[in-house]
Amino acid sequence: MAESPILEVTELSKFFGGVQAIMNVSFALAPGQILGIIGPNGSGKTTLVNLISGFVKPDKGSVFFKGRNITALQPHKIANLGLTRTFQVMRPYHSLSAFKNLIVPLNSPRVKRSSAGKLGDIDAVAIDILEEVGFERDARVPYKTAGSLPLGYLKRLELGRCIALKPEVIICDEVFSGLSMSEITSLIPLLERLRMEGITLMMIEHRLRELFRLSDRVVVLAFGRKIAEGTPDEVMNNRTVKEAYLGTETKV
Amino acid sequence: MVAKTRRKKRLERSIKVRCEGLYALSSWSEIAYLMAPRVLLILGLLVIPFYVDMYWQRVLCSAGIYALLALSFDFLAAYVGLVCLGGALFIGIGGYIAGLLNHYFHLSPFVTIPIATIVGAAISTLVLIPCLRLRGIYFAIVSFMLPLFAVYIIIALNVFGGTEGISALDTFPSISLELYLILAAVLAALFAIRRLVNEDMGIILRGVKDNDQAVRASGISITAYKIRAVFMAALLGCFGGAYLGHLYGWLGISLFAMDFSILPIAATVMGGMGSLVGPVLGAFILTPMSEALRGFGQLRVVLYCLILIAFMVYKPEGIMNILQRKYHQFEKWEEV
Amino acid sequence: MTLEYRSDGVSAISILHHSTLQEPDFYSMEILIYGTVNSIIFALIALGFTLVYGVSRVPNFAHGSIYVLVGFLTWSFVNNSGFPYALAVIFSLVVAAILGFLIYRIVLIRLRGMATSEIIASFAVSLIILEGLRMQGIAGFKGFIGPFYTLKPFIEGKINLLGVFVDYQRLIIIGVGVGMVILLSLFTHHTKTGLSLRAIAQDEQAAMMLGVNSDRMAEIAMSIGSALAGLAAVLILPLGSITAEVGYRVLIYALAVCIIGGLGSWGGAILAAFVIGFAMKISTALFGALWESVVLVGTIILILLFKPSGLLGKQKELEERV
Amino acid sequence: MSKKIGFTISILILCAALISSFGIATVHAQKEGKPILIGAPVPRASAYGQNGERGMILAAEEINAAGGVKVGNEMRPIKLEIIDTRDEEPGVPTSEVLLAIEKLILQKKVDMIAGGPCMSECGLAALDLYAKYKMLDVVSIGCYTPGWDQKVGSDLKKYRFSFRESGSVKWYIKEAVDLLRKIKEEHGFSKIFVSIDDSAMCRAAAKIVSDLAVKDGWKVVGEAKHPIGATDYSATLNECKRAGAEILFIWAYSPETSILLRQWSDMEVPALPIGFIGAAEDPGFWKATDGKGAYTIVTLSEAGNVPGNVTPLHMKFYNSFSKRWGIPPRSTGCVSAYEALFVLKDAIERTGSLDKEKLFEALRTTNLPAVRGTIRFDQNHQIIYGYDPNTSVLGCWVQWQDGKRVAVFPELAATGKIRIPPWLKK
Repeated sequence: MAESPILEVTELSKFFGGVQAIMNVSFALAPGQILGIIGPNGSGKTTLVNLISGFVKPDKGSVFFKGRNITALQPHKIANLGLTRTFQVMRPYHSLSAFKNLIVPLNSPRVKRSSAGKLGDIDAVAIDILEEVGFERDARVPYKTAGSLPLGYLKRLELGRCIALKPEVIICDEVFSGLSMSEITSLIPLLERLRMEGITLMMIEHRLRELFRLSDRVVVLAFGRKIAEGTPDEVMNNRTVKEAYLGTETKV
Repeated sequence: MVAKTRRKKRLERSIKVRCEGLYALSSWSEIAYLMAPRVLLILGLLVIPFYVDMYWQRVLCSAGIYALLALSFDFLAAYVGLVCLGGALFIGIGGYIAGLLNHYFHLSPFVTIPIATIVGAAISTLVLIPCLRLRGIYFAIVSFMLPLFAVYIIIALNVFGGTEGISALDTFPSISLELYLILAAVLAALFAIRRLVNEDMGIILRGVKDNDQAVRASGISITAYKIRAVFMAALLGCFGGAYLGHLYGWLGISLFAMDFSILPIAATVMGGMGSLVGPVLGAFILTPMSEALRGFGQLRVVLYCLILIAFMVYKPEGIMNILQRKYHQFEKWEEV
Repeated sequence: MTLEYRSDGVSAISILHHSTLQEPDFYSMEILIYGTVNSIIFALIALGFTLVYGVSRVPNFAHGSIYVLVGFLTWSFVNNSGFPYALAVIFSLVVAAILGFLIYRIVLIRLRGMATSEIIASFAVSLIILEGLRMQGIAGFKGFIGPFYTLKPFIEGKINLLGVFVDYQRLIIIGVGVGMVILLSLFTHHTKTGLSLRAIAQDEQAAMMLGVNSDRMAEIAMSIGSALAGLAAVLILPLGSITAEVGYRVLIYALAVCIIGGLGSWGGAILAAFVIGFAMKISTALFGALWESVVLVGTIILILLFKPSGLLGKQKELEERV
Repeated sequence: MSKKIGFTISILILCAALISSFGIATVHAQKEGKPILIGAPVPRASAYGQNGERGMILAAEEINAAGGVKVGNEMRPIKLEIIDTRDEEPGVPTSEVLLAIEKLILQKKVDMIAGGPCMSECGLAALDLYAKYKMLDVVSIGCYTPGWDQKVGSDLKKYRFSFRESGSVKWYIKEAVDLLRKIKEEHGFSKIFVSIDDSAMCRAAAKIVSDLAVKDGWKVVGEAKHPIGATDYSATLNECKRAGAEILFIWAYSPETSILLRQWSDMEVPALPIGFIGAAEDPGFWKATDGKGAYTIVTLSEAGNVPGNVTPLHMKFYNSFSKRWGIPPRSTGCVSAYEALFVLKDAIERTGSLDKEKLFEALRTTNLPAVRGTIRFDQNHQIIYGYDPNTSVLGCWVQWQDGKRVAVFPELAATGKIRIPPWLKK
């Protein structure tokens, strides 16, 4: 943890019409780490993702990415810096075929800059990436219309969309939700490989068991506040966390 | 209950479709099969003028303008997700620029139309940029009001000829020129837009329509792309406006008339949303039909709207999509 | 005698500047009173539209045409069929409610969820009604030509209110307008139908699971909304005359109010009615009436620039889908 | 099941309601023969368009009943080709109006055109169309803009086929000023209050009138502008009362002006309302205001719309129009459109052919006694208005007296004296 954090959130707060969605949340993310974020329903997890990725502007606090304050930046600017996210609700570009879905990120300034215009056949690149995230090329899955794909593939497509951007940080908003056990087990190697490739992951999850297996550190949110942070073991044994999950009144 | 023992089955025709938009062609007959509708359309548009009298040729000129507007409406609505009810804005801005250049600087229509097309599209885009943040029917309603706004301002300031407009602008030297100019423009625009929506840019725009948040998370500025899309749609409309101004040699506040916003939408609904060819066909059907109904006076608008509603309710996919299906698939009865 | 006719703007502008001379007190009083009246007129016009949109998400572009149709029917019942005024009004409102029901039942029900199609179809209905009324040769009615299709005010005469003359019809409008808002809020908070309407407006899925029939509610909303448009018509039309153009104008006003207030928000609509009512009255006083419409549309654009979902539009920042 | 019944019942009620108020549209029959085709573009949904249509149909029927038009040695009937231009309706572009005219020229192959369009924007644009197709036309409804004869005058060769047989605002303004002078002399009034629709056209025109009135010794004591759709005029009227105006000069075409006049009567404002008031032209005005519109003075633009004796043809026209259509001539357009066909007939008979180059020469030298006076055109092809029925045609200012429109100006056309409301008498 000696390295300077790649992503740092300081005292982030957001109100929605008087309701505290996020209150004074701070944490940091070291390069190459997997950070898990857990919390009961309505604890503000998705709001936190929206705040970091720039879709919602915070009322207070700042987000630093590689030392740069990105709080006021537009989402696409943030994505171009190398911080991207998945969405909890899967809405692919349903009228397009799966690989055409990747044409969008492949046209972003970030990709164009890094490939210096030598991307070659952009469709082939898209299909390669899809194969990487588990679309069977032989079965012609990449050519299928995105609207007709089952959920498992949609989650992969969503990850593929992020990977196409060659990001440094991916925030995964509940990638496991709605998937069967076998689908989850097949997804985990992919996430581990991403970490091997040096991509930092921040995972918002409900599936605690898988998350604890994957993450290096875990942050726990309840009622918009951070109530615990630490290694999976530390968090699992934290009394406040247990209370929050069991629904007892938290005293903060 | 004989009917229940069989059902209609729909099958793709012999050409194997590997995936959306990619065909494996193996023979001339297959190429011909694919090319036939396109060639038919082009030839049809180019040949029809020979068989009608001059009045109907002029009607075709108007139909061409509506076709351009319908195309621009369909492009924005079906591929970018911007339902722009303000086609009259494009016509008005294009027409005014061309007309004013012609009136004050005596430039020939062949100079004013290109200038008006490009400058007009730029101005229309600038006007619409603040509205791009709006979504769904907010955008629709505000774009519906913008042409009215333009009229109010022209009347209030009493500029550009005020309520009387400016007439005696230069017109085109011959009917065949004006006719083929607009037909060529319609065909060019049609094929350009069809091509565009399958290029990377078109795919990104369709992405914006389906899920703009994901596009933003992919590092692409949706505003920048929407601006480009609006500019392109405005190009078509402004060309139509500039052309219209010179077609009748006049400019006036009625260039912002509601008909220019409504009729193209009707054409799109009738022709088939999202098919691009459909709206063009729709415009070439509806405009002459509207002319043929002229004898009915007010009843014409009523009939017109009834047809429109009937299409929306009973054939919402529109003519073109039905034709396309009939052409590419065949139906047969199947015993159950 | 030489005459120079100038159609340019110079003369027009020059009139503006040595315009009406009135004491400031009187002037501001007039703005206050007539601004209020105008605002309530706007609110009445928009109430039906916002009710329908709020409940069923149907942008009812036939709103203005129903307004004119009710005015015309009332006129026709009084002058052609010889009904007493009150009966004519009631009968027209019933027809309006049925018409609203039918528009939904026959046309809109098949287009649910497709906002564009709903707009186009209801606008087509609007054109059918308005342009149909414009036709000539209808018994006792020669098309909307001339100023002769007017409704009588309920009570003739006027009173002096703090130095400003206000006729009774306008006072009635204020009374009924305020009354309507109160009635509607009572209706939606204390009756079963009203509560169902609100439930649908807030969360369609959940309400449907609880057994609220969304189509039935939309039908009811369209009926009430159309009757409200009709009520606004019989209240407001005695101040002017019945022409087809009024239909288009009323639609534009209703849209303007609802857009500024936030579509589907009743409080927003009322607030917006006051914003527009006063903005227009003040701009008329300051720059002349020609600028009224410019101010109207300008206000819309300005407000939407800063609040894309209207003053009190209830849309989440991220899921702003209308 | 009950749902279905409810549905059916409601449809039935709706139908009943609509049928109770609607009747059946009328259709005009036309005479066949080997006709001269005259195109008649009219905006059917507007009052002026209807006026023109009625005038022209009446004229065509009269001409045909008398045997038709003598072209050389043969008698040919007139056939009207009426087309709806839809100008004066909102949302209709001028190009659509022009297309309707093109339909007449290109498809119906009419020999000449008489009638609209009424809107100035369309009328001006149509000039170029007529020049392009070398089509003879006589504008005879609306289109009062002074821009019209200016434009024709600017290029007489190009626009030589266009004539305007309806009036020009220029003349109507002069009439208004002369009428004001007459009232000033007769009643010793000197203060005038101006109330107008707030439209560019009304403002510009009213400005000219008040400027000219000031030169004549009038004192403009106040001005008020009303937005289109304004429905309360009490503030204006109060101010008018306070300022001590004796004339309330109005230039307004919005139908709501009838409310202004009703309020004027209710408040007994001591000023005589006079001017260009679209609402007060129609015979139905008296009923619409419950008689409160009495004393209002308004122009009907052309002699012949009310009984009088300007020319021998005057009463003949008035009676046959009233008989043919069941109502008296409404306002502008009835007479001029009626006369337009006679002007064309006269020119054709003098030329003896339908050759346009000859016809337009003949039209320029028209000197035809008609309903309004004697029809002559000036060098810009504009009909000459004046006060002498032997050299020009006459306008028509009427005052509402006892439910009738009584001609009060010009002197020669007058059939009654101007009455002053009792509350204005000194």
